[in-house]
Parts: sequence; structure tokens; C-alpha cells
Amino acid sequence: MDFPQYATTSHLLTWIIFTPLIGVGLILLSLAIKPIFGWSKVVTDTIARGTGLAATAVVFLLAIVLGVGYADQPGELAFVHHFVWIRQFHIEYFVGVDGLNVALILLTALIGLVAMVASLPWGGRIEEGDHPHFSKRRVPGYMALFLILETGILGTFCALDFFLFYVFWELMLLPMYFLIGVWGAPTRVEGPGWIRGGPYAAIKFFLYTLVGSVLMLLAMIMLYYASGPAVLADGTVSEHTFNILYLAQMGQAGHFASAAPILGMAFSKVIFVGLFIGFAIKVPMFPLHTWLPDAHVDAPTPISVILAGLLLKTGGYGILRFNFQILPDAAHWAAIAVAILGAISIVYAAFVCMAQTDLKKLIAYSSVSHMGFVLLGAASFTDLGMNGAMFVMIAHGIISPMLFLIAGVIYDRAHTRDINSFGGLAVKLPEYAGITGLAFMASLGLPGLAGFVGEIMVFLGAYGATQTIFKVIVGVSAFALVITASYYLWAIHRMFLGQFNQKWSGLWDMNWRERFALYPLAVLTVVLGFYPMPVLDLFRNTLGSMAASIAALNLPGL
Amino acid sequence: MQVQVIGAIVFWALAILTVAGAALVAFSRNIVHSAFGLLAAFFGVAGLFVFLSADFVGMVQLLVYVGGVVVLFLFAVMLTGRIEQVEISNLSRGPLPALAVLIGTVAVLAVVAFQTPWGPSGDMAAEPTTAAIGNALLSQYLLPFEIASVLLVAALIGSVLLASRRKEDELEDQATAEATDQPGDPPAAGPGGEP
Amino acid sequence: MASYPYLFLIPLLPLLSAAFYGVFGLKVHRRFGEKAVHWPAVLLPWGSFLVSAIGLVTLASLHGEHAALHQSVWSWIHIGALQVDLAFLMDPLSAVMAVVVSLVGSLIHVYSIGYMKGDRSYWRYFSYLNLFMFSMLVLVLADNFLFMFVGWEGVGLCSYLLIAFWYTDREKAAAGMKAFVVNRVGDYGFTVGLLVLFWGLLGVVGATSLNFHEVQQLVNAPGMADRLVQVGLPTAVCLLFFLGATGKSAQIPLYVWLPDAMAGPTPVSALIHAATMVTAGVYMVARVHFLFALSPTAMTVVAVVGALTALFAATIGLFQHDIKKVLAYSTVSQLGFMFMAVGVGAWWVGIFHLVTHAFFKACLFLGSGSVILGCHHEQDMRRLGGLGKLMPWTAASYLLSCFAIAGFPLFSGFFSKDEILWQTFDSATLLVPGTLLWGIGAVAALCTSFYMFRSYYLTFSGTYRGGAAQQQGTGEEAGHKMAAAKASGPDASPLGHPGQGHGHTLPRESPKNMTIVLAVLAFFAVVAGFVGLPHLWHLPNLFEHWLAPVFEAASQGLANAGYGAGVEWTLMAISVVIALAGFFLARWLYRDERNPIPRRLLEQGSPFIRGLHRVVYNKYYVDEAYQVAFVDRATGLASMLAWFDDHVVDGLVNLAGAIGRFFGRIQGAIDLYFVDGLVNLLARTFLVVGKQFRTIQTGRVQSYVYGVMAGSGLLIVILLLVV
Amino acid sequence: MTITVTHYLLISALLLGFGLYCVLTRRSAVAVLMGIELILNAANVNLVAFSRFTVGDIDGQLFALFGILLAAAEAAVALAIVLAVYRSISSVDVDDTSSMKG
Repeated sequence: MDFPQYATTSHLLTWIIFTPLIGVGLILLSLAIKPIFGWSKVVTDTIARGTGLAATAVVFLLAIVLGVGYADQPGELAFVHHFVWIRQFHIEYFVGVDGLNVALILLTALIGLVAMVASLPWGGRIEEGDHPHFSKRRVPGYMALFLILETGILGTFCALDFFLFYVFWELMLLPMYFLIGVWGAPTRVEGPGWIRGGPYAAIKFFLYTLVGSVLMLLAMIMLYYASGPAVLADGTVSEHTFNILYLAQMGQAGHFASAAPILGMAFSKVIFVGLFIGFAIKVPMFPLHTWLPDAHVDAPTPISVILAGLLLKTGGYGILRFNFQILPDAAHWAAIAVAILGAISIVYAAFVCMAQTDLKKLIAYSSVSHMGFVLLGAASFTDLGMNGAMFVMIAHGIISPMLFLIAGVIYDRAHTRDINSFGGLAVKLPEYAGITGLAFMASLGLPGLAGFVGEIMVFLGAYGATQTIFKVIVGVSAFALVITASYYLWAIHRMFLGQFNQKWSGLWDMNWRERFALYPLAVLTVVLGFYPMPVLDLFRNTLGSMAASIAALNLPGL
Repeated sequence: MQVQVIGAIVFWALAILTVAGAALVAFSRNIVHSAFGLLAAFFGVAGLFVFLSADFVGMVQLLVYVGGVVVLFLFAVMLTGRIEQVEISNLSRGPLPALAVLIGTVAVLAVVAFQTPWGPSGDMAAEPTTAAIGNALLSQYLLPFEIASVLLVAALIGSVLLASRRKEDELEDQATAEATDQPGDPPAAGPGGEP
Repeated sequence: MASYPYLFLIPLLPLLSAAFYGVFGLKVHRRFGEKAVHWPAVLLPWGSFLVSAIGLVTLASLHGEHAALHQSVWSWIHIGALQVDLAFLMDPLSAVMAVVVSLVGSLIHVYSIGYMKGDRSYWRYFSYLNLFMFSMLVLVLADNFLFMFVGWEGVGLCSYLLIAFWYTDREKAAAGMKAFVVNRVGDYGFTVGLLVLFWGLLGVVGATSLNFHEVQQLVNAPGMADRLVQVGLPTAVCLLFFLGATGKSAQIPLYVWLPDAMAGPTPVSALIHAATMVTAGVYMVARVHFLFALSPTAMTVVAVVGALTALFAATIGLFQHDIKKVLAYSTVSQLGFMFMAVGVGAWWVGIFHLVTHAFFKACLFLGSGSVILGCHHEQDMRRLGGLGKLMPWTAASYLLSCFAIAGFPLFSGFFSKDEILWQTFDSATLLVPGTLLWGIGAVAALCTSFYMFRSYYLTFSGTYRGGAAQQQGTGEEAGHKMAAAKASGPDASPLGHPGQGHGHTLPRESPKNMTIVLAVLAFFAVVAGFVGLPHLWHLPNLFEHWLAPVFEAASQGLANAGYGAGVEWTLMAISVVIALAGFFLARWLYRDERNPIPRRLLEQGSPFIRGLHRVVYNKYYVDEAYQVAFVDRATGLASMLAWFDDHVVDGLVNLAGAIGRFFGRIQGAIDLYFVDGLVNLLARTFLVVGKQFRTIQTGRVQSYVYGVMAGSGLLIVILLLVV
Repeated sequence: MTITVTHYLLISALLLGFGLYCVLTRRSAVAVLMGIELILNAANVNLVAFSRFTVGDIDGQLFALFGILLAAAEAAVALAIVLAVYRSISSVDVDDTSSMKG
């Protein structure tokens, strides 16, 4: 097999990935020298916040440089940084940008900055008692974990070596666990035994995703040993390879389709299922989604933002990058199942949304619903469908952070998210009501806003899939349009409309911190709704050729 | 012949000196006598070393044991008891079992020494070994040598520390955990925030 | 297709205003007062009208079949087969629509200045209204389905926002929600139709597009139509699109939202729920007429649904007491007429009726709004009356519009409605006889004429019953209602203008800006019909001629029954008779309170009549049926699934966790009692043994040496014995 | 009469025996240490003797040197401990140092 050499062309990505870690170092340094200078908590908190903000801002700027630089060469592999890391196992440090990840990297930089802004100290009243506002508790630790999390996410998207990918993948887990567990909701004192007395949601998140990781690890190792010889960054020949691009090359040449079966089952199918479950948990896909509502309900606002805006995307990205690129034959085999599961996610979660009274839970389930579009579109193997899936990820990556910020705004003020307990809030909080309306409309796929572009592309793409059953699947899942509109409008109805509930006369409208976090996203939502081509241009060549090459394999379906 | 006879005489003399010194150590009721017996035994052993053409080891034996260790013992004896108190080294347990052990051990070892065919006598030349030992210590045995020196330093420090009189009341460790942070900054007033 | 670089201005101008007031409106309103809000907000739509009108004139100067103005702003979505631009198209059809929408819209903006005066959310109102103008103009000017969908949903959104404008009233807010959700059901059909069309074309024709003209070209390519019909594509697509149209245009089965939509401010009802938005379905059907033309099934469905809706809504309208409800059902009914027209292939007639309807129905609604404003938000016709003398302008314009809608000769409605009935009668394309539909339409027309004049007479003739009702015992309820309306605060209603006293003074005429608008609309309601004179009269039919480039090709494929001029004259005469009959019946019954028949009929009538009245008055209980059949089902399903999610799906997860914990416990127990137990046993053994041996363990080194020596001796003995 | 390795071994055995006896019978820690020194000397004699008679190189001597060295260190530390113990309990009797007895 002929292997193209991917030589190092730029260190920009490495800087992007590890800039947050530099921030972590600075924060730890400030803590270390705190006793020397006799700094108070205020000083270290300020340093930590400043460092966090600066690091995310630098990442954002670098990402803009990346995006601008990449816009000239869409579809190509660029900004490669490549060298051998652990020679014994043929593990390399290999990061690069291609059509699949560029948009997600930009999204990560943006949402990271937004979430950081949302982590700045909240201007409102400090809550008395033992559970002060998360933005004022153990700030250096929070910021350090936040930045580690950002590094993990960026690395996950950038990595082109499977092992490196896995390292970053796991790097995301632990900070998330602590951020949810420590800075999230206080420990529950009521409910079933397994909920009480511990960070139930954080543990659930951690264990659940760890199960997926374990499956992924196994699949990765099996894939590694099934891979053929390849070359390393320095040109030496390796017996096996972790290089994702080589793996994809082998997979598309049918290497894994013909590998020795495992326990009597076709090799590529077993690997596909292992990887898919690992990623589907992150997506999350019905029926593996129940960690998400709990995690969101417990997580502090910026962490919800990152969780919904970025972490879920790693799942979708993984499916595109690994399942579909490396194992096209198994992807063909599983396409209908994936699409059906996606459609179930869409409709089922939408119905569940209707019955929610907790605003955050509602939004969390709506995330499940919208991420179903990603699965549906990706599984169609059409140009439109796959591009649509990617665009849904981007759009959802912008809209769902808005939604969670919105939930945070009201929770910070009212200390409740019970939709039914509000009423007529639009009287008192007109600006908040307006931005909520915009976000809800964007999320329910109002044409002219970002959500619609992705959804219609997914529908168009999925409907055109070669398998006839896709038409039924699309017909069913399109019904979510109605349900989605119902639950969002009903939520607006219960929260903002009607007679003003005098109980909330103490509330006040948004402050500048919240505006800084929300307005850029709102503007982006509108702009992408009408002018999505710049974003689509970033990845449409890659996904288009991917869809074409998978479709060209002309393999039998399920 | 002559030399051999003289050698034998010297050997036996040294052997008797050694064994007698050891016996004195073992059986004397006075610990000071024991110390002097020890001195004799060490001296005898040193002579035996010389006789075994290990002149350097013999000199070291002389310097370290006779010159150092025995003096140390004498100091210890003097510091820990009164010399007049000869009963200080009373037999604590009946000597008979110990004697039995003594005889048994010696008997077994003697049988072994006599019955084992030790092979031909070594033909090591009776020449000074100092140079060879020096070479060996700085080449083949360099590491043990260094470790030994470290050990000696450690022993030195340790014994000084143990033997020196300790201050009765050391100051309490003042390194306590740094004073905990001030709880929170003053509450910022939120826009329109009223209770 | 001629390029025309100013088309984008038509929707953009209102959008600018909408965006500006959406963001800064509150501050501008508070700081600079209402004038600063309404001047730009009103002028910009007029700008749209101006550009549209110029476009219309420019278009008129072009000739040929492809006379159309086009502007592509930028590429919207270009992926694979989907090549969609943000592009505007002004062909004769959309030019008519754009001009009518921007004209009526601008007029209603002017009207709103007076109507909304003093409202706390004045800025919000104009922002929404401008946004609506933007959406509606996008809808009519879009050159492809997807961009049209932006406007399509946009008007739905604005409709929602404006119906729920006085959102502190939960019922009004709920009405808005209902409108949006019901529309969304229609959009489901539209979306799926889009998918079917897009891929169907690709499959059958080999190329595809979502652009109207390109789709038309593909369909009209030689031989393609037959192949498309063979696979049933036109029928499927058209029926799905029609589902969308029923949602937007309030046809059976999705009409239920429109009567509730009257909760919004009356100008909104006039603009959105009468003149423009609700006609979007008709426009859409006309837009894709070339597909409908290929499917008699779909056309039949459209025509039949239209006819049934026309009749159904008209009968409900007969007994409504709320003046706006009457008008709402009348709108539904008139929309039914339009669908009849486009269903039988007389697309230009449908559009014609759309235009005339836009004028007279807007005028009617605005007249009712004038009444409502004058009578302190009283909408119940039983407590109106005698307003003709008090509000002459309003009454006159209302009456003229009633003549128009009832189809009095030479009024605009006469030309359009009569043409519809004739075309229906004459149609032979449908699967049902056109005469049957004509019959239904004629009955509906009779009802229309009757209830419109009923509403006129109840409102404007006789004596004013509003103030008097306060003293009567029977008016108790009304008094409470009004008091409640006032108590709900300034935001709940635009009460409390300066000059509009709270006292129970007699109603007075509305301010000038409103009456002028009424007059203008009434004028159009009277004369608009003359652009579309019947062929029978051998006068030029400007309207048909104007739209001919759009519809000509498709209408050639349709069959006519071929009734002669005599039949047409007869039908026209029947129409006139119907209109007059309704008029006189209503006049006889309701001109003043003297005629006791209606009350007697209700009070003493047989149970059948009262039952019938109750059923019709309650709109055949359709809302309740929908509530049970769909809403309750959906919410029930939702809570069921939520329970399922919480207890089964998540339960499984927790079960897995619990199983893990259970095994953990078991292992813990094993660890504690078995593994650790062994260790403890060992330890205990040692302890016991050690206790015994402790006596040996003297702590004296010497003893140990004895032990060592004894052991060595033992070893030696063993060695000796073994060796 | 030639002096063979057996002679030295006998001397060594006697030294060991007396050392053992000393260790076993004495109550004074200092005396016990003396016995230990005798035992170490016995070992050294053996080493040097074997080096001279059966192996024929100087390795044995080197080991003896290290032995001496260890013995010296041991003596120094042990006697320091004895002194410390004496200071705290005013006795060097091995039977008296029982405060750490379990």
C-alpha cells in the first residue's frame, strides 16, 4: 500500500491544544507562590480568572488564524504536526486539520471562550449558606480543570493518531467529573438511595462514558493489531499503525473487512459496534442517553455549555472519523440501524421533552433529539446528509450553549428551574424573554436561523439515501418538527406568558456578563441561518468525497 | 627447616594467645579483664593474619581493633559502670547450656575442619599484598569501597547522634497550616437585587 | 430573466426596522416616545411598496413568457445536488402578491398608529409587524422552495408573536401557541413534500432543483410529465404541499387555529389573518400549479377541501356573536373559495379573489377594529348596535366591503367570486362533478352574504346597546367582563388612550389615520374587481392577461365541460340573487331589534333547532375533538415516554449500577468474611499460638541464640542422618 | 609440622565458640558486644585462611577488610546505643531493656 507522508507543516495546532495547559501551569504557579507573597484568596482568584480568560481568548484568536488559513485550502489536510512519540508501539504525536475537524475546532475555541465568560463571577447576589455560586468557589481549581477540559476537547478533535485521540478522550473525562461533582448542584438529600449522598450525576457521567471508553479502547487495540504495516513520521516502517489516516486508507481498501473474524463475527462489524457504542454514549443516542439529563441538571452553567456544545460533538465526530471512515463496510451494514436509532432519538426525546418541568432537563432532552439528526444524516451516506450532520453539530454547538446559558440566567436569579413555577416573566425580563425566544426558535429549526439549515440538509440527505426505508425513517422523524415546536412553545408559554407571577418580582433582567456570553451566539445563529456557506465550505469537500467514496464501495446493506 | 620450626613456634604462640584471650573474654568475671582478653585475642588474630601473609589486613586489624574498638569498649565499660563493681558481668543464666553450645559448636566445626579434604595448600607467595589490595579497592571493588565509606560516615553520624546528650525540651514545631483564607469577598450588589 | 438589483430592498426595508426596534425599541420608545417608533416603522414598508410598484412597472415593460425579474443575493446552501441561493424572483404572480402585500401592509401600519396608541409595548408591536412584512415578502418573492420556507415559517412566527401580543392573558398566549403548532403540522407536510419532490425529480428526471423555474422546466421537459405521473410523484408532492397549505391557510382539517387567532390586535387580524398570511397557501398552490396540473387527484382534493371549508366555516359564521369571530370564519370560508378556484385549475381566479379579498376583508377587519376601539374593546355584537350614526366612516366602509364580499354586482367580490363559481361549474378535470362543488359554493355564498350583513346590521344599525346594558340586569355579566378587562392592567389592552375616556360615553369615530385607511381600502374593495372583468362581457381582463405568462402553459392541459355563454349568464344571475337574498334576509332579521324572530327561534324553537344552534355555535366541537384526539394523546404519550425514560431506560442504567453495587456488596462480603476471614483466621491462629509461644519469647537475645544454635544443631543432625 | 588450613579453622572455631559463649552468658550489653566481636574475628580468620590456602588470591583479604570495617562501624553504633540506653535506664543489662517488649 502506498502511504503518503504527512510532514510537519505548522506548530499552530499544538499551540492551540496546549495553550490552556500553559494557563493551568500559571494558575498552579500562582498558588505555589501565594504564600511567598502573602496573597489573599482574592488575588489568586483574580489571577486564575484572568489566566483562564486569557488562555481561552488566545485559543480563540489562534483558532481564527487557523480558520482563516484553512479557508484557502478546504478539504486538504493542513497544519500538520507530526513526530514519533512512543516508538515501541508505533504511537505518534500527529495532529492536523482537515474538513472533518476544522469547524469543530473553531467551535471549541468559540464555545470555550463563551463558557469562560459565563464562568466569570456573577454580578448578582451571593447566595448565603453553604452553597455559594459556583463562580466564586475554589476558583483556581475550577479554572485549572476548565482549561484541562478545553485541552482535552481540542486534542480530541485535532488528533490524527488513534492512541493520541484516546489519550485526549480520556483527558476530557476527569475534569468533567470534578467540575460537575464539585462545582455542580449540592449533594442530594432526597430521592432513591443511589442518588442521595454523592455526586450521583457526576459519577453516572463518569462511569457511563468510561464504559464507552473501555469498549473504544478494546476496539482500538484490536484495530491496531489488525492493521497492516505502515510508515512512521520519520519514514521508518512500522508493523502496525495507529495513524488514523492510514487506518482509513486501509479500511477503504477493504483491509479490515477481510480481517480474521472475532468469535465467529466479522471483524469490522465487531470493531464498528465497539466504537459505535463508545461514541454513541457521548452523542448521546437513545437508549444510551440517560446520563445527559442528570449531568446537565447538576452541572454548573458553563459546564453545561461545554457539555452540550462540545462534548456531545466528540461523539458525532468520532462516528464520522472512525466508524465511517475506517470501517465503511461495517458502516454500510449498520447504516439502517444507526438511522433508526437516530430517528428514535429525535422523536422519542422530543416527546420526553414535552413532559419535562425542569428547564435544564428539557434542554438536555432536546439535545438528545437534535443529536439524533447527526446520526440520521451521517448514516445516509449522501453528500447532503453527511454535510447536514456536520452542520447540525455546528448549529447545535451554538444553539444549545445559548439554551443552557439561558437556563443559567434564570437559575442564578430564581434558584429554581421549574418551568411551572414561573409565569409572565416577559413582563419583568423582556430582554431575557427575547433572547430565550430567539434561542428556542433557533432550536426548533425556524428557517432563517442556524438550526434549520442543518435539519433540512439532514432531511434532504437522508431521504435520498439508497435504502428505501430511509424514506419512512425521515417521514417519521420529520414529525419531530411539530413536537419540538410544541414543547418549546409550551415552555415559553409557561415561563414567560400569562399573568406575571408576583413571586418573582425580585428578578431582574440580564447583566453584562450574560450579554457578553449570549449575544455573540445569538448573532451567529442568525448569520449562519442566512449565510452558512463559509462554514459549509470548510468541510463540504471532505464530507462530499467521503460520502461519495463510501457510496462507491457499493456494499450490501443490512 | 629452621624457619619452619620457628614459624610453627610463632604460630602456636599466636594461636594460644588468641584462644586464651578469647577464653578470658568468655570466662572472666571482670568486664575489664574481658576487655583485656579481647585485646589479646585481637592481637593474636592480627599476628595470624601476618602469618597468613596478609600483612595489610593484619595491620588494619591492629589499627582498627586493637587501637580503636578495644579502646571504645574500655570507654564504654568505664562510662557504663564502676570499675570496682566487678560483679557487673555476672552470669545471668547457667553457664552449662552455654558451655554445651560452645563444645558442640567447636566439636562440629573441628570435625568438619578435619574431615574435609581441603585440597592442596595454596601457593600464594609470602609477599606484601598492600599494593594489590589498593589496586583492587580502586578498581574491582570501587563500589563496595565507596559504599563502605558512606556506611562509615553514616555510622559516625549515627553514633554521634546517639551518644550526644539530647536537649530535653525541643521547641514545639511551629509550622502549622497557613491561616485559612478569608471567607469570601464582600457581596457585590446585583442590579435590582432585593431580597 | 432580467436581473433587477433592487428586489432585495423589498423585504430588507421592513427587516431593518424590525431588527432595530427588536433590539433598541424599548429604549427608543421610552426615550423618544411613540413618534420615534412609528415613523420609521411605517415609512419603511411604504418604501417596500414603492420598490414593489416600480418592479411591477418594470415587469410590465418586459414581454414574453419569461418576463420576470430576478436577483440572487448570495449562495445559501450549495451542497451536492442542493443548490439554493438567497434569491428573489418577481414574476407577474409574485409581483401582484408583493404589491398587494406591501400596500395592504403599509396601510395597516398606518392604521396601527391609531389603534395601538398608548400601548406599553408599542415598539414591540411595530417590530413584529415589520418582521411580518419581511417574512411575507420573502415568502412571495423567494425564487425557490427553501427560501420560501423561510418566509413561510417566518410569517407563522410573526403570527404567533402577534396573536400572543397581549401575552399576560394566558388565553391569548395559548391561541398564539395553537396557531404555531397547527401551522407546524402543515409545515411537516410541506417539508416532506419538499423531500419527495427533490429526490423524485432526481430519480425520474435525472436532475433536480428546488428553484421554482427550474423545477417547472424539469417537469415540463418533453416526456417527463408522463413519467412523473406514472410514479405518482405529482399527487404525492401536491397532497403534501396541500397539507402545508391547509395549515397556513386555515383549511379543513387545520383551520382550528384561525378563529382563536383573533386574540391578537385587530390590525394584526386584518393583515395576517385575513389579507396576507393566510393566503400564502393559495399563493403556494398557484406557485406550484404546474405540479397540481399533473394530478387530478390532488386538484380534486384541493377543490373539495376548499368547497367543504367554505361551506363549513360559513355555517359556523352564521351564529357567532363576536364580530371578529364572524370575520374569522368568513375568512376561512373565503379561503375555501380560493382553494376551490386553484383546485379546479383557475389559478388566476384564485389569485384574483385573493387580491380582492385582501382589500375587502382587510377593510372589514379594520372596520371592526375601529368599532372595537370606539366601544372600549367590546366585540360582542349583542352589545353593539347603532354605530352607523356615531361612526359614519367606519360604517360606510364596512358596508361597502360587505357588498363586495357578498358579491353584489360591480363590486370587486362579485367579479372574483362569480368567476370562481363559474370556473368550478365548468370544470371537467376533477374526479367529482364541478356542478356539485358549485352547489356547495353557492350555498356558502348565500351564508356569506347573510352573516356579513347580519354583522353589519347588528353592529351599525338599531340603537347602541353597549352603554345601556350596564343598567340592565342581563348586562351584569358584561359589566364584570369589562371590569375584568380593565383590571388586567395597561399591558393587557390598549385602553386608556388620551381622548378615549374610560367612562361609558357613547362610542365616537376613530382618528383620521384610521378612517383614511378604511376609506382607501373600501375604495379598492369596490373597484379592484375591474381589473378582472368576465370574458362574458367582452371587456379586457387585465388580470388574467397579466398572469397569463405564469399559468398559460399549465392551464392548456385542463379540460372544460364546455358550457356555453347562456349557462354562464344564468349562473351569474343566480349569484346576484344569492347575494341579494342574503342581504335581504339579514336586513329583515337584524336591521333593528324589532324583529323578534331570531330570539324567538332560539328561545322557543324545537330541541332540534336549539341543538343544531348549539352545535354550530360551538363550532361543531371540532376543537374539543382535536383536543381529545391529538393534544391529549400527545401529552399523554409524552408523559408516558417520560415515565418510560425515567423508569425503564434510566432504570436499566440504574439497575446496571445497582447490579454492579450488588456484586460489589457480595464481593465485599466475600472479601470481608472469606478472604479477609482467612487472613483473620491466620492472624488469630498466630495470635493464639503466639500467646502460647509468648512464654518463649522472652525478649532476651541470648535465648534466641540458643534457638539458633539448636536449629543449627538440628540441621546438622538431619544432614548427618540423610547423607 | 606444617601449618595447614585446618589449624586456622580450629582457631577460628574456638573463637566462635568463645564468642558464642560470651554472647549467651553475659548480661552486660558491652560484654555481649565483645562476644560478637570475637565471632566476627573468627569469620575474618576463616576468610583470610581460605584466601591463603585454598583460593590463592587476595579476595578473601578484601572481604576480611570489609568485615573489619563493618565490625568497627557496628561497634561504634552499638556502643553509642548502649550509652544512650544507659543514660535513660541507668543500666546496661540486656534483660532490663524491656520497655519495648510486646
